[in-house]
Amino acid sequence: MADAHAEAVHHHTAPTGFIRKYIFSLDHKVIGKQYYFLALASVFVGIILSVLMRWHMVWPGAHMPLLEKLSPNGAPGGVMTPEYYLSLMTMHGTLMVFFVLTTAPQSGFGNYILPIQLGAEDMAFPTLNMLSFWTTFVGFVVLLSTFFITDGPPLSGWTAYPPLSAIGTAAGPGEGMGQTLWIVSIAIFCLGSLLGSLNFIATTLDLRARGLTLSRLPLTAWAWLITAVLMLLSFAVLLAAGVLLLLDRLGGTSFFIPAGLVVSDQIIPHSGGSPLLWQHLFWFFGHPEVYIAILPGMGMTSHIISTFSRKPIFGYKAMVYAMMAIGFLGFMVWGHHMFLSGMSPYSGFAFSMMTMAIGVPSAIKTFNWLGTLWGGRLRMTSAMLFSIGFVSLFVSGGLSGLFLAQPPVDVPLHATYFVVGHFHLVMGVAAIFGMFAGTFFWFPKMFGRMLNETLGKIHFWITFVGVYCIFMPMHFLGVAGNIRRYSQFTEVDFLNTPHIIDLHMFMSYAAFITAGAQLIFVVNLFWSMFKGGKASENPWEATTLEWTIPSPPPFDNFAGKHPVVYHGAYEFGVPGAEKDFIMQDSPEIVPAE
Amino acid sequence: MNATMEHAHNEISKKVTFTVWFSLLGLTGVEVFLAYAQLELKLMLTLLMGLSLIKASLIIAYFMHLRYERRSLILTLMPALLFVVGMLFVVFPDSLRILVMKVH
Amino acid sequence: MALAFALVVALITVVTVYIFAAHIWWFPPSISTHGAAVDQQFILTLTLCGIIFVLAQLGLAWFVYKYRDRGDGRKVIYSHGNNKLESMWTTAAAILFIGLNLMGYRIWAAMHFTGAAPGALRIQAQGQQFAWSFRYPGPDGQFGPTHVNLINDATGNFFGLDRDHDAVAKDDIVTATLGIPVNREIELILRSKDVGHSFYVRELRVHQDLVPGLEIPIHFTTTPDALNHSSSPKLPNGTYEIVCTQLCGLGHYKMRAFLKVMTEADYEKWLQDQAASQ
Amino acid sequence: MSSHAQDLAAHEGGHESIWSGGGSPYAIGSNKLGMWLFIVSDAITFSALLVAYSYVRTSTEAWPRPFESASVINATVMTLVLLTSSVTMVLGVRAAKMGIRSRAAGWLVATLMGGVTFDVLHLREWFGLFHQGVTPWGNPWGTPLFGATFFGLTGLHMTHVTIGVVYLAVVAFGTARGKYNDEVVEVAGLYWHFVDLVWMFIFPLVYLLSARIG
Ligand code: HEA
Ligand code: HEA
Ligand code: CUA
Ligand SMILES: [Cu+2]
Repeated sequence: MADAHAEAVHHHTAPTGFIRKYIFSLDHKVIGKQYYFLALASVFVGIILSVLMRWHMVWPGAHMPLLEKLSPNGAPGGVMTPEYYLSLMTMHGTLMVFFVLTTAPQSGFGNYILPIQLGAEDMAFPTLNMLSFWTTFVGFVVLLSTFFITDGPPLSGWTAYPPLSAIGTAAGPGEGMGQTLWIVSIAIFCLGSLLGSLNFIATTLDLRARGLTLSRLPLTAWAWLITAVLMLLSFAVLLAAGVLLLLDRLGGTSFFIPAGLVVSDQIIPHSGGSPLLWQHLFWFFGHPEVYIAILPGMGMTSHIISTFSRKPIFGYKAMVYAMMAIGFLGFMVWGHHMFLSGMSPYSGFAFSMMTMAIGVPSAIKTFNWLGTLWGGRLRMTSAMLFSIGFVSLFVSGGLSGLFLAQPPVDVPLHATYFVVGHFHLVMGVAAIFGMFAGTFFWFPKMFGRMLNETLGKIHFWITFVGVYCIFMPMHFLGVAGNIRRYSQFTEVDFLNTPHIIDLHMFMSYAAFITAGAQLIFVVNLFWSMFKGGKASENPWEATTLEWTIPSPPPFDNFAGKHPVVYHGAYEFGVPGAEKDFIMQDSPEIVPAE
Repeated sequence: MNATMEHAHNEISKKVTFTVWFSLLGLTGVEVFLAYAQLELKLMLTLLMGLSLIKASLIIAYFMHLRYERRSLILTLMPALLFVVGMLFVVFPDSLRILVMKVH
Repeated sequence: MALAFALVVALITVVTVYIFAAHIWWFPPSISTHGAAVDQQFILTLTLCGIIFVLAQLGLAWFVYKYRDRGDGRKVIYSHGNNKLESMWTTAAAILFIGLNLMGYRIWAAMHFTGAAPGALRIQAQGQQFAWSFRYPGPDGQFGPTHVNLINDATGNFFGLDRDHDAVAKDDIVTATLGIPVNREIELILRSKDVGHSFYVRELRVHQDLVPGLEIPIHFTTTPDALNHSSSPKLPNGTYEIVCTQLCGLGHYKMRAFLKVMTEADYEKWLQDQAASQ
Repeated sequence: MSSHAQDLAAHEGGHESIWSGGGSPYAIGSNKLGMWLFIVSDAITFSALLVAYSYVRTSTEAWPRPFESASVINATVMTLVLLTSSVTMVLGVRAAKMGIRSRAAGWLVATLMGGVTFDVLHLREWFGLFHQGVTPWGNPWGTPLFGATFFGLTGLHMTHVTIGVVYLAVVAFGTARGKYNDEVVEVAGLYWHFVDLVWMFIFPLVYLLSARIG
C-alpha cells in the first residue's frame, strides 16, 4: 500500500514504449480494457466447459477425441469420466462467478468509465490499479493451470465444501494439487479485488468534479461505488476462510475437519473442526458476491434505459436507496444457502425473513425501470435491447429466488435444477446482459468506432430466446426433483425417463446454439474494432461527462481541463430546453429543475 | 488534496500521547491481573473484551488520529466495520448447538 | 423491433405459465403428513409470483411496444418520478413478501422447532461415498457404541460396531434399505462417515444435509397412501428412491438407496429377516 | 468566488456541502483514505479469523489452558513493546509534520526496531512450544485445534508485523533522503498502529483466556 506517488497522478504525462503503455500501464483506460479482455477470455473457457457439460449430461458415453488430448485421464478413450464432469463444472462456476462477473462489469467498465464520469484524469491510485489487475491475472493463470496437472481440476464445486475439499486425495480424484491451486487462485483473486475496490471507493469519494454532488452521480457510478464497498467488506471474509482451508490442507490443521472421519476405510487424522463453519464464512462472502455480480448491471441498465427512452430515470433517489438497501441486506441473508445444512432452524427462519425483505428493493428497481420506459420515446438500439432483456431476465430469475427464500418451499427445491435455473437467469444471463448492454453502449467511447447494429441485434435475439430455452426449463426439472451436480441421470430411476431426459436434450441443443451464437458477438467486437464506422464524440446523445470528450479519449481524458457539473445525470426531454438532452456540464439552466 | 494541512493545528500533543500510552499500559496490566483472578470464563471474556475495546478505541482515536479528523471520515468507516463484524457473530448459535449434536 | 420484443416476451410468459399450470413437470404425490402443507405453500407462492411474473413481463412488453420511437418527434413525459407511487409499491411488495413467508412459518416450525414425539421409531441413517446404510436399535431399543477403528466396508461393518464385546451393539440391525412401517412417526438420525451428503426423498418432502461429526435428527410420518405409490413405474409400490443431493465426489450421481414403506406386520417380518441375515 | 462557482452554488440551492465534489469530503489525502479503507477490510479479515477461533473453541468441550506465568509474562512484554513502538511512531509522524526529516527517520527506525524485537520474542516462544510438542496439528493436551488456532492467528499477525517492519524501513529511508512527504509517514503510521491494535485482541483471547490459573 506504500503508494507514495498517487498524488503525482493529477499531472502525469503519457508514457512511451510498449510495455508501460499496454502491459504495465497505469492508465485506467488501458487497465479497464485489460480487465474486459480477461473476462472475455474467461467467459469463453467457461462457455466451452458448459457445452462439454451439457454434452456429457445427455450423452454420457459420447466420444470426444479432442478432450482426450486435453486430459488423458479425464477422458480415457475420449469418454468423459464422472469426476471429470464435476471438475469441468467446478471450473465453469469458478471462472464465471469470479473471473467474468467480478471483473468485466466492475473492474472492466468501472475502470474505464468511472473516472471519466467523475471528471477525473485517472483513478486515485494508478499504481495500485495496475497491481490489482496483474494480481487478478495471476489468479487466473493459477486457476487454469489446474487443467494441466495430472489429477486435474478440483471437483468440489465453486462452493468447495469441506471435508471433501479439505482432506486431500483421500477424498478422490481432483482433490489433490488441483484443489490446493484452486484455493490459492481464489486467495490471490481476493487480494486483487480488495486493492481494486478500495481504489474505486477513494476515487468516487475524492475525485468528483466540482458540482458533481452525490445526487448528481450517474447511477452507474453509484452502482460501482456500492459494489466496491461490498467487495471491500466481503472478500476480506473469503480471504480468511481461504487461508484456513489452505492451512487444513497444507498445515495439518483441522478448522473444517471433524473427528472420526473414515474415507474408504482409512481414518482421517484430523479432529475438532466444523464443516458448517466453512459454509458460514463462504456464504458470508458468497451472497454479497452475487450482488457484486448484478449491481453494476443494474446501474448500466438504469443508465441505458434512461438514455434511450430519452427520459429522466424514474425515481433517481429511490434507485440509489434501493441499491444501498440491497447492499446492506445482502450481508444479512447468507444463511438462505444453509436452510438444510444443519444450521439452527431459528437462524434459518430469521435469514429467510431478511431474504424476502431483499425482494422489496429489487421490486422498487423493477418498477422504476418500467416507470422510466413509461411515456418515453424508446430507441431500439442493441444496447437498449440488452437492457430491457436484463429487466425481463432479472424479474424471472428474481422471482424464482422468492421460492427458494422460504425454508419450507426450499425443502423440495434445494440442490435441484430449480436453483441452477434461478441463478443462471439472474447471474448467468441478466448480469451478462448488463455486460452486453455496456459493451454496445460504451464501445464507441472505448474504441472510437461503432459496433455493427445488425449483428448486434441478431446476436441479441438468438441469445435472449436461447437462454430462456436453456434456463427456464431448469425450473421445471427442479420441481420434478432433478438433482444438480449429477454428471448423468442414468443411475436414478425417477430421473432416467424420457420425461426428464428429453427436456435435457432440448436444453442441450439450445445451449449449443446459444453458445455458438456468441461467436457473432466476438466477430462483431473484433471486426468493428478495426473496421467499424467512426464514432462521434456523443453518438447516443447521452448527458454524462464521458460523452463530452473525444472517442477514444486522450490520455488524460479532459486534456488538463477540470469540468464543472451543473445538472443531474438524466436531463432528457426537458421542456423548454433547446435540445432533448442537457449535458451535465452545460451551464444552461433547467426550467423544470 | 492539499487539504492535508488543514488540521495541522489540532495535532495530537506530546502530553496526550503519553497519557494515552500510560493508560494503555495500565489497561494491559488490569487484563493480565484478571487472567489470574479466578473468574468464571464468560465473565472474564466479557471483561477482557470490554477492556480491549477501550484500548482499541484509544489507539484509533489518538494514535490513528481519527478523533481529529472530520466526522465524515468516522461516519464513513466505523458503521460499516462494526456492522460487518457484528453480523459475523450470527454464527455462534451454531457453535453452541454443535456441542449437543456431536457424535460421541 | 419493439413489436417483436413484445411478442417474444409475451410468448415466453405464456408458455412458462402454461407449463407450470398444466403440471407437465411436477412434484410426485406427497406421502408424508406434512407434505400437503409444503405443496400448499409452493402453490401459493407459485400463484402470487405467477401473477407478478405475468404483470411485470407483460407490462414490460406493452411499454416497449407502446412507447417505441415512431419517429414522429413526440414529446416525452418529463418526470423525475413520483414518491406516492414509490411508497405505494414499496409497501405492497413488503407486505406481500413478508406475509408470504410468515404463512410458511408453521410448516417449518413443525418440521424443525419440535423434535419427534416420544413414541417415535428411532432409526439411524449413515451416508458414505457412495452408499447409504441404516441402523435399527434392535429389541433393546438402544444403539450400540460405534468405534471408528472397527469400521470396515469389506465385512459390512459400516458403523464400526463391536458385536462381540458391546452387549448393546449385539442386537443392532444394519440394513442397506430403509424399511419403515406406514403411518407411524419415524425419527431418523442422520450421520456421515466421510464427507458431506444430503438425504432427500422427493415423495416425503424430506430433505436434510448430513454433516460429518454431527448427528442430525429429523422426523416424519407417512400417510397410508404411501403403500400405493412408488418413485418410478420400474419400482414396486411402496418403494421410493433416496438420493444424495450434496456433492460428495465422483459417485455423487449414483449414491442411491431405497425407502420401503410397509404395513406394521410386513415391517416386523422384514426386520426379522434383516436381523437373521446379520 | 468565480462566476462559475456562483451559478454553481445557485444550482445547489445556495451552499456547497463537503460532498459537492471538487475535493475530498474528508479533507485528507487520498492515500490516507486508501489506507483507512485497507485497514477496514484487513480488520474484517482478522475478525473473521477471531470469530472462527471462538467458534471452534465454544464447540469444543475442554479447551486447554496451558500458558504458565512464564509465557504470559513473555506475551505481556511483547504487548508493551508493541504499544511503545506505537508511541515512537506517533513521535515520528510529529517530527515529519514539523519537517524535521532526520528526526522523523530516527523515530521510524526506533519503531521498526520495536517490531523486530516483537518478532524475535514471538519466534522464541514458538520454538519453545514446538519443543513441548505443540504444533498446528497436535499437542500434549489432545485438542489439535488449540495449536491450529494459536499458530494461525499469531502467525498471520506476525506476518503483518514483518511486512510493517519492511514497509517502515522503506519509508524511513525515503524520508531521510527527502523522497517522501509527511503524508507517506502518516500513512505508514496508520498501518503500524493497526497492527498494534489487532494484537490488543489476540493477546487476551489467545493468551489470557488460555492462561493456567495459579
Ligand atoms: C446475480 C446473482 C443473484 C441474484 C441477484 C440473486 C437474487 C436472489 N436470490 Fe439467489 N442465488 C444465486 C445468485 C443470485 N441470486 C446463486 C449463484 C445461487 C446458488 C449458489 C450455489 O448454490 O451454487 C443462489 C441461490 C439462492 C438461494 C439458495 C437456494 C438453495 O441452495 O437452496 C436462495 C434462497 O433463498 C436465493 C434467493 C434469492 C433471492 C430472494 C434473491 C432476490 O434478490 C431476488 C429479488 C428479485 C425479485 C423479487 C424480482 C423482481 C421484483 C419484482 C418483479 C417486483 C415484484 C412486485 C411485487 C411483489 C409487488 N438464491
Ligand atoms: C456468470 C455465470 C454463469 C454463466 C454465464 C453460465 C453459463 C452457462 N451455464 Fe452455468 N453455472 C454457473 C454460472 C454460470 N453459468 C455456476 C456458478 C454454476 C454452479 C457450479 C457448481 O455447481 O459448482 C453453473 C452450473 C451450470 C450447470 C449445472 C451443472 C450441474 O449442476 O451439474 C449447467 C448445466 O447445464 C450450466 C450450464 C450453463 C450453460 C449452458 C451456460 C451458457 O448459457 C452458455 C451460453 C453463454 C452465454 C449466454 C454467456 C455469453 C456471455 C458472453 C459472451 C460474455 C461476453 C463478455 C464480455 C461482454 C466481457 N451451468
Ligand atoms: Cu453423497 Cu452426494
Ligand atoms: Cu444468496
